[in-house]
Formats: sequence, structure tokens, C-alpha cells
Amino acid sequence: MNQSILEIKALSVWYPNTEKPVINGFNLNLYQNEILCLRGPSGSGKSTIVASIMGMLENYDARAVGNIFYDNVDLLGVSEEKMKMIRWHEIALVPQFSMNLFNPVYTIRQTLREMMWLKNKNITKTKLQDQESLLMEMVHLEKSVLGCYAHEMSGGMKQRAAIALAMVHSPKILILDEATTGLDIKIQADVLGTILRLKKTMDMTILFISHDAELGNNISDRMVEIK
Amino acid sequence: MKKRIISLVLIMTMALAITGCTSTPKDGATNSGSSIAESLTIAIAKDENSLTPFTYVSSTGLIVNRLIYDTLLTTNAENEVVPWMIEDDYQVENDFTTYTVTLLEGQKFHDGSPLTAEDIKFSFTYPATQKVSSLKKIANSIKSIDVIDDKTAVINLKNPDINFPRSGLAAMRIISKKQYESQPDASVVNESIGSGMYKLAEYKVGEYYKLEAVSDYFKGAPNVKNINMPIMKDNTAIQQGLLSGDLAAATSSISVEMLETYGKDDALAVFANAGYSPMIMNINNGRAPMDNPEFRTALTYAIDVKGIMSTLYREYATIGTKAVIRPDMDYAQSGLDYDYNVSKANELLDKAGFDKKSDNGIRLTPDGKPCNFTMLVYASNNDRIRTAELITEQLKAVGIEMTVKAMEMDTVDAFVWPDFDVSKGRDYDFAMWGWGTSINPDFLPAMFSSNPEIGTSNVCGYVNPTFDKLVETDFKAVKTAEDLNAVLKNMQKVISEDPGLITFGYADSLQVCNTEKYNGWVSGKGLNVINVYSFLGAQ
Amino acid sequence: MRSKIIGSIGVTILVLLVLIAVFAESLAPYSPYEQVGTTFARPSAEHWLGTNDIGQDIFSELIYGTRNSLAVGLLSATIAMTIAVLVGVMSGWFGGKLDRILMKVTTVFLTIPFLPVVIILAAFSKGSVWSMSIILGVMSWPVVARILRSETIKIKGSNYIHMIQGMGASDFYVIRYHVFRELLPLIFYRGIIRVKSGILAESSMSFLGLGNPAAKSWGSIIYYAQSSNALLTGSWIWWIIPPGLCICLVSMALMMVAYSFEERNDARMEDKL
Amino acid sequence: MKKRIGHYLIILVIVIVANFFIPRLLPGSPIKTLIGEDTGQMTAEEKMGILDSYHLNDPITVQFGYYIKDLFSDDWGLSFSKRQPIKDLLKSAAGWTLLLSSVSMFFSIVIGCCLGAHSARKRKTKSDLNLILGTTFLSSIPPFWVAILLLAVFGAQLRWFPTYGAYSMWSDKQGLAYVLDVSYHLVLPVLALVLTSLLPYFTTTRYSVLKIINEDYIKMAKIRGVPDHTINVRYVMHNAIIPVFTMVMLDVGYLLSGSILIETVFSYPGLGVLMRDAVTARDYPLIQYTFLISSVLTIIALFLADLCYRKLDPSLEGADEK
Repeated sequence: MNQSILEIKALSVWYPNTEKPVINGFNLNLYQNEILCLRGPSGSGKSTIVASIMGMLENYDARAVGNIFYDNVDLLGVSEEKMKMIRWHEIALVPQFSMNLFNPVYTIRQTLREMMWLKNKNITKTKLQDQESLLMEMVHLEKSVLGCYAHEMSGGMKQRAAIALAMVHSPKILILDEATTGLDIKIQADVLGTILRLKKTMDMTILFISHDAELGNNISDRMVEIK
Repeated sequence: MKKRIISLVLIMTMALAITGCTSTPKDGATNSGSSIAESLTIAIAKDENSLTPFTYVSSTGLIVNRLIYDTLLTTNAENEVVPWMIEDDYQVENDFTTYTVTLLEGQKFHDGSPLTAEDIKFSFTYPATQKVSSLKKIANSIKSIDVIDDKTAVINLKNPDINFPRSGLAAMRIISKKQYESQPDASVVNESIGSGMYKLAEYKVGEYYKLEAVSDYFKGAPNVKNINMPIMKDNTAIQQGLLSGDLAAATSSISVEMLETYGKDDALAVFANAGYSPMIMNINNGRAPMDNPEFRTALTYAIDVKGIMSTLYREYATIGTKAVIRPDMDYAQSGLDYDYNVSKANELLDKAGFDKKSDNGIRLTPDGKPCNFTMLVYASNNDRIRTAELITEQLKAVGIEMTVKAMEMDTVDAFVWPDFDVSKGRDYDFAMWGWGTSINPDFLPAMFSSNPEIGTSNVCGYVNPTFDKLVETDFKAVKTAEDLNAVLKNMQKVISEDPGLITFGYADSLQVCNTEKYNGWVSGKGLNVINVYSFLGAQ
Repeated sequence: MRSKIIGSIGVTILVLLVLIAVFAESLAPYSPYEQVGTTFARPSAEHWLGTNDIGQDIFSELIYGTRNSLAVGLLSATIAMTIAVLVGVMSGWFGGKLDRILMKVTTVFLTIPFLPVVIILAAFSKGSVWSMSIILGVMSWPVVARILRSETIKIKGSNYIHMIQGMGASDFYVIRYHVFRELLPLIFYRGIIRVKSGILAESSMSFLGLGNPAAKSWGSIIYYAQSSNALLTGSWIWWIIPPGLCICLVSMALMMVAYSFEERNDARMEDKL
Repeated sequence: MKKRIGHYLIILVIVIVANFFIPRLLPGSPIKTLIGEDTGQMTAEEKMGILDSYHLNDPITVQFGYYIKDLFSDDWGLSFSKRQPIKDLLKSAAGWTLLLSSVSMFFSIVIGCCLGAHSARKRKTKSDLNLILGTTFLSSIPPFWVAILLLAVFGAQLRWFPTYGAYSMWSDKQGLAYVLDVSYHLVLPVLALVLTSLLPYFTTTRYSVLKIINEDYIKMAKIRGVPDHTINVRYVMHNAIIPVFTMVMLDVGYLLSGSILIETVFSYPGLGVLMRDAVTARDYPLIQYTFLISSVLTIIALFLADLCYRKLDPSLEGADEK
């Protein structure tokens, strides 16, 4: 059994002006190179856990206690500066709402390149091209899609583009929050395929969040239920 | 003979000093300013094109045009017609049909070419060839002009015209034969070459004019070397300019409420020049019930002419009379003042069969229609709108309802004076109105004759056989000044007994001048401060 | 919470003004048409805002002026919005040829200079307050129409509309009960702005001598003050400021209403402008 | 794109035709202008003669012919009232108006947007409300009154700025001096226009920003560690500006003929004043061409705006509206 890469200890989260915490003393261990399916009915706080890991709680001005350890740093305690380094570089997210994840006035290419450029300001054009085509490969998208705007793409394409975007910095952990919800079966299968392949090829750890047990069973090595 | 003629000419002059150049207490207080100036900035209120006699648009243009183009005679501060380009002793013979004039020495055009009797002949005949020109009328009245020598010309009229010195000799601009003779259409000539004391150095459409003094002018170099005239259409901007000292003067006039403000500033003097353009309430004499003389007479009692005028202009106006023309004209019939008397008005209306009233207190016409009328007025003319408002209130008191409709100028004209042709009829009840000038003796015939040939400005559709007869017979037969005055006086009696309209009077034009920058300003009856006398240098 | 307060302030002001307009006769100390004092009198016990250039009581003018000003504002806005909604929704919803034609008309209206058309209309309408508002209404619909159109197109594209249509709802039904309701906040907001511009335009037209200065309105009061050089004589303090403030007051009140309205309709107001 | 061009061409044709008929619908006739002061004294025949000489008695269709002919002539014929080639008259006037309106438009947009964005950020705070009420207040003052106030205070009283004209007349400044002089004269008119036309841009920006800052792609960009200024400029502003641009497109027309109030007060030699004079003088040719110019300028502006619009908002690319 691989060693734990991400450990959540006794995590409790409160939303403003609510007595009862959404999550109460939640524990979770995420091991190297596994696909863990975090399953639970909607409203069970799955997204809140994601938010806590990504350090997005303040967006909902929520309050959390407990620890989330990622290579020996507590993500709940860490400074925003440090978090910036971890977020997306180490842990990337394919959000639930990837439907409008993209700036409507950007092409996919612009979005991807912006990310690459942010990591390495003096990256060469050729390097950019190679990387973006690589990413497209990764998620089985036509190169032509690079020139598209969000409104020109189908749900499935967007979803895969979102994954590509998450992979830009080749993170260690990839969190997919309801990544396939609202897509029809065929495309779902497609996206799931992509995910599995990523796990193999890139030796990644994937936290797969879904309300759909069956779907979970199909792809995950391990399943954790929350109520 | 000579002397008699001159005195006659003097009698001809329409106005004698009664009010003269009334000035505000403030005026003339400070003459500390200099009597000569290098350059003055004087606002002109309209764009008047290239200012040639054939291109200027309005009276404003005429004012400036006079500085550039000389006339044989001109009108002075007392509004008398006096010689300008010619010898004092010009001859008037065989019943005002022949006028002999001799040019003074040393006159030339701005292009340097000398001004001769030939140019006079040309100036008086050329306009007749034009499609459109305000001078055409004069040229048309000319039978022939004989050039005696370089300096002397004899002008023969088709018909006797007792008023020709003013309406012709003092009005006709002398233009350069050389410049125009090859020009079929004068209105396309945009270079103004006159013989006046200033020459037009520069003109930017819609922006400004620049006048330069003619140093070797035959009456001596003008006191002001350069006159810069920005075209400023907004009155407030002009006033601001005058107060701030940017402007030395303006072609436009100010309104009474400004007197105090200007009074505070010692550098500024206000001149009040008696005006000759009347404010009138037109009554559509052709439409019932206004076609009823009693009704119209009643109105003259119901409206407080004096009160309205003093409300609008304080003492800076000449109150109108039933005689219509200015009371200080020498042929004005005295004792025809309006008398504001509401009870008299009511009494007359009752007598005239307007005695029944509707339940909301409005009188009914003999045939039972309520007396509510509309009054048309230019939306751009505040004084007239205000007058209309006051009239409305005063007519309420005698049970007549008036609705004021302020509309854009040409729209009103289209109702009151369709195609500017009185024979085309008219479509209005009442209308606030005014005429450019009232100074010519044929002003009255033009306003009240029912014959469209003569009564060209009879926009009220006034019909009165007695008056028409006076025009057709006596007026045509006039031989001397005395006859003329007699006829005109009779006319006034007629129109005062059977009023066709209401004349409120003649507002003075109040003009502000900066006496610190320059103190040579001269103003007078019907004379804008921007005039030849204001700038005329020592002879 | 705050938005509620602001909104109610706005409403209160408007209601007050309407009341003033309605009960002008009993509120005004004098008839605004009557000559009740010397000309250009400064404010005093009997004339709170002094008198104007022909000795009418400015305060009374102000009260009566409320009528015409509000009338012009509201009426012109109503007219403009009616046309705009008709054109905008129809061309947005039905698209195709109709849309193309309507949009051409709209663009033409946008390109043809405002002033001359106003003069023509004013000329034919003998410049009464009512015709004034009609003119302003007719001249100011295109902009709103364009906006409503693009909104309608958006709404038409939305899934739930397709669903309802799928259930066999008639165009009229969908427009009446769904599209229109969606547009309402936008229409409301635009309407408010139109009322304001209507009131302003009335005064500007007086300034250009296109209005009917004889009719008492805030605009015409300012116009007369201005043309009697209130600025230079110092009388502007009691002659121009009060009507000016009244105009501002209305617009502000309207904006306050709009503001609170927007706060409450966030979800719907979004991107509706 | 072809479609768009076609669309605007059709508009242009309509406008050309309309501009011929508009002046002729005006009550009254140009004869007063043609004859000058003493119209009354003329006989009907004389008047007819004059009207004939300007083709004003010909059937409307014939007149229309002349209009089209002049349109393609080199100087567009003579003006009735100004008695000058119309082209010369329009050249300068149009230039000044274009300068005035474009400059003031630029500033009102920039300022309006900045304020709008700011107040959106400060949403529900005091300064937000203050900004809203402030801009509303400004836009509630009659434009001519603002202009006059500026003129009185900064022109006449403080004497900081000139009170009339577009440049100091009678002083033939050259090069930079001239540019400075012109901008100096531009200050007050522009200020007046900007102050009174701020509101629409302000509100529009405010609302679109409000909407956008709540969009998911903004949140995610933050998570992805996109720096704030990039988010503000390339994410928020770029998206927020689109509806503002629509406003601009719709306002161009107004600004071109709408600056007339300001032009009048500041004696600015622009199109608006020329147009107003032409109308009051019933100067048919001049009316036609002033309208035409301002319409054409508007159409061009609309067209350009349309182009940029497409650049600005990719979701419109290809999805041609008409």
C-alpha cells in the first residue's frame, strides 16, 4: 500500500450564521496513485471538502477547524503565498461548474498559455506549442479546439478542456468535482477513459467526487461514503 | 433754390429730437478712456456671410456692411438724412423726380481704384439686373442716370418720390463697377470691395470678421485701426464677454434687467437708442368675431399697452398709439393714445352683442360661440411671448379666453403670412408680430391697404374703404411734404377709429460699450453704436 | 435593508411631487400666470422665490411647473417604452424578415438627426405640452428597442422557453407570460431613465426655442431665468437653482427606486443593462 | 461581414432619401432667406421667378433629381443662406464637431467606466451609493445650464478658459502652439458634455461588472493563481466593456447632433449650430447636407463600432445578427 499523500484530520466546517457544521469531524486519507471516489448525496458537503483542500473556503466565508496535511504542511493553516504555490501546481481541480470555467473572451489556447506563462515567464513559443498540443493529446481533443471560445464547445469538450487546464502544471493530485455530471453516457465514458489513462500514464493521484455510486465503482480503486 | 431744398430735406427727415438719444444715468460718466484705439473686439450676433451688399442676411449685417460700403447720404444721430459722400448742396427738382449729386474729393475703393460718377450710375442700376436683392427695389425706381462728369451724376426717377433721399440715396451702397460689371449674379461675389472707412480683411465662415481701417479715407483715418468681430450667437456669452472686458461692444442689445449689473462697472457705458421697429398684436380681421370693428375696439380698451410696455422695458421704450407710427414722427397724429379701461371694454362688448356668458365666465359671440382664441408667437422671441401671456391675463378680465401657442419662427409665418404674400390669405386668430422699420411714409399704406399691390404687409387682412380711398387718391397725389403729412395724419385718424391691430410700441435698443478701451462711441435714434460716426476720425 | 430605505425615500419623494402636481391650485399662493408683483423682485415674505421678469410669482410657477414637467417626463417615457417594447420584442422574437425591417427602421431613426425632426413635429403639433411629450417619446425609442431586442433573443435561446414551446404554448402566451416577465425589470429601469431624460429634454428644447416657453414647466422657468441673464444679475440663486433642484430631485428619486429595485432583483437585473 | 456592409448601405440610401424630404416637410419656405428683409414688397411674379431660379417650383421628383446630381457634384452646390459652396461650409464645421464629440465621448466613456467599475467593487457600501447619486445628480442638470455655469465661473469670473470659439481667432498659431490653443478652447465644452453624459456609461459598467465578478471563471482564475491585475483587466474589464460598447454604438448619433446646445453656448463653430441655422433659414441644400453629413458620420461610427464589437465579443463572431 502506498503512503498517504493527503490526509484530512477531524475536519469540521461551518457556514456563516449556521449552528450545525456542514461537515463534522471528517477524516480521510488519500494514497499515492490511487483513484479515490468520494461519494455522497448532494448537500452532504462534498464540494465543501474540495473547497477546504483548495483553500477556497473564504470564497464562501466559511470557517473550518481540523487539519489537512499535504506533504507535512497543514493546508488550513498555510499562508496564502504558500497556498498559491501548492494550488494548481501540486493539487489541481476540475470544478463542477466547468461549464463556464473559461473566460468567454479567451480561446482555449489563450487560457492554457496564460497558465504556462504564469509558471514560467520566459517560456519559448515553440515550447508553448508543444505543451498545448501535448495536453490536447492527453485529453483526446483535436488541436483545432485550441482556437475555440467556450461558447463554441460542447459540454464534453469543455469538460476535457477543463481537465487539460488542470493538467497544465502536471500536478500530483487531481480533484474532479462531479466532473461528469450533466454529460450524456457516451461522453461520460469518454471523460472517465481520459481520467483512467491519466492515472496510468502520469502516475497521478485522483480524488473523484460524485453522487453516483455505480459510476464511482466503475473507476475508483477505493470508495468513501459521506452522509 | 438750394437753401430751400436743404431745409426741405431736413423736413423730410422723419424723426425730430423728442426723446433723442436717451441714455441711462450711468452713460458718459467715465470718458477717461482713450479717444483712439489700436484694435477693438466687437461681437457680431449673426454670421452675415461676406458682408457685400448682396450677401449680408439681416439688419445686423447691414450695420457692419455700412462701415465697409459708403452711401451718398446717411442718417445721423438724430435720424436725419445728411450728405456723406457728396456735396451738401445736392439738387432736388421737378417734384422729387430728379436728384443731382456731386461726389466729394479723394474717394476710392479698397482696391485702390478711384470712385467716379460712373460707379454711382452702375451702383444704382446694377441691382435691377439681380434676381434677388434688397437694393433691387431702389434700382427699379430709377428711370435713367446721366453722368455729367467724373464727379457729378443726375438721377432721374420713374415716379416722384418725396422719400427718395432716405429710401434711395441713403440706402444704396456704392459698389465698384470694375468688380461687378462682368458678374451676372452678384450673390456669388464674396470679396467685398467698398469705399467705406473699413475694409474687410478676413472672414471665416461662422467664426469671425476682421476689419481694417482705411488709412487714407477721404473723411480722415478712422480712430480705431482694427475691429475684430467674433460671431457669437449666444447672448449670455456676449454679455459675459462685455463684463469680462473681452469685448468692447456688440451689435446686439441688452435687456433692462442688466442695467444695474453693467452700472456697477465704470468701464462700461450703456446707450439707449430709440428704436423704429414696432411690436404689434395682429388681429385676423377676416375671421369672426374679429371682423367686427366694435369687438376690435373693445380689445383696445381691454389691453393695458402702457402697463405691458413698462413691465417689459421700463422707461426704455416709446409707447405705441392707435396711430401705429412713432408719436415723435413729425407726421404723427397726436392724441391717439390707448386708454386702458376694462369697464369701457366690457360695456362695448355687451353692446356689440357679446353679452351672454358661458358658465365658466367666458363671453359668447352673438352667434353663441365661446370667445376663446389662440395667439401665435415666435418661440424664439421672449418679449413677445411674455406680452402674449400678459394679454391673456388682461383679456380674462373681460371674459375672453386666449391660448398662447409659441412656435418656431417660420411655422408662425406660414400661418400668418403664407408665402409672404398677403393675397394668399391667413390662418390665425391673433399673433404677436413686428416689422423691421416703420420709418418710411408708405409704412401705413403697406400695412392697411386692402389692395395687395400696395398693402404688401397687410397681414391682418384689414379692410377699410375710407383708408383705401385715401391711399388710392390723396396719397398718390402728394406733391409736397405738407400734403404728405396731411394725408398720413388722416390715415392715422381712420385706423384709430377702426383699429385693425394693436401697436404696443417701440423698444429702445440698449447697447453696452467699453469706454475705457475707446470712448468715441456715438449712438442715436435708430442708430446702432456700431456706426460710421463712432469711428470717424477728426476731419 | 438599506436598499429598502433608499427605495422608500425615492417613492416618497415621487408621491409628494405627484400630490403637488395634482393639488397645485390649492398649494400655490398665487396664480403663476398673473402679474402679482414688481418685476425681478428678490425673495420676500409674500414671494418666497421672488418674482420673474414680468412679475409672476416664481414659487407658484414652480408648483404649477411640476405638472407639465412630470407630465412630459412620464408621458414621453410611456410612449417611448411602448414602441420600444413592441419593436424590440417582436423583432427579437420573430426574427427573420420582420426583424430585418424593424432593425433598419431603428437604425435609420438612430442616424437621422434629432433636432430637425423635432422641429418638424413641433411645427405640426403647435407645441403643446402633450405633443411635446409625444415628440420626445417618438424620438427616443430606438435605443431601448435595440437593447430589448438583444435581450429577447437571449431569452428566446434559453432552454426553458424551448421546453414551454415544446409543450405547444403559443408565441403570444410565451411572450406574454415568460419573455415579458423576464424583461420587466429592464423595461422598468429603462423607463425610469427615459422619464428623467424626458424632463431634461423638455427644458433643452425650450432653450433652443423649440419648446413652448408659454407653458409653465421647470424647464421653461430655467429658460426664462437664463434668457433674463439670471446668472449675471445674481437672481439665479432663487430663480434657477430651485427648478434645477426639482429636476434633479425627480431623477434622483427615480434612480433611488431603480437602485433598490436592482438590489432586490439582482438575479434578474444582472446583465439586463 | 458582407451582410453588415449591405445593411449599412441600405441604411445610407434610406437616409439620403429621407434627408431630401425632411427639409421640404418643414413648414414655411426658404424664400425669406433668398430675398432677405423686405419679402413683403415683392410681387408674386418676382417671388415665383426666384423660386424658379432655385428649382423650387419644379415637381418634387425633378428637385430630387437635382439633389442627387449635386450630391455627386464636387461642391454640392451653393447654400441659400450662406451663399457659399456647401462643401466648404461643412468641411470645417464637421471637423470641429467630430473633434468635440469624439474627445468628450472618449472621456465620458473612460471616466464613466472607471467610476462604474469602482462603485461595483464597493457595492452596497456608502461610496457606491454616493457615486450613483452623484452621477445621477450630474446627469440631472440640464446640459445647457451646466455649460452656462461653466462659462460663467471658469470663463467670465475666473478667466481660466476662453468664453467663445474653437481657437483664438486673429492669431495664426502654428504647429504645437495651435494644438495647445485648440485643446485649451476645448476644455469647457468637453467638460460640459462629459459631465452630462456620464450616467449611462457609469450604470452600464457598474451592472456588467457586478455580474461578471460573480462569474465562476473569475473565481477559478483566482484559484489558478492568475494575478489580480490580469483578472481585473483581461477577465473583468474586457467582459464588462462589451455592453458599454453597445451603449456607445447607440449614442454616437446623439452626440453628433446633440452637441448643439454646447456649441451654441460656447459659440463653437460646429455642425450643430450650422444645422440649426440652416433649419431656421429653411436653407434646403444646407439642411440636406448637414443632415447627410451627420447621418453618414453616425453610420460610419456605427459601422466601426460594429467591427470592434465583433472583435470585442467573440460570441458574436460568425453569429451574424442580421
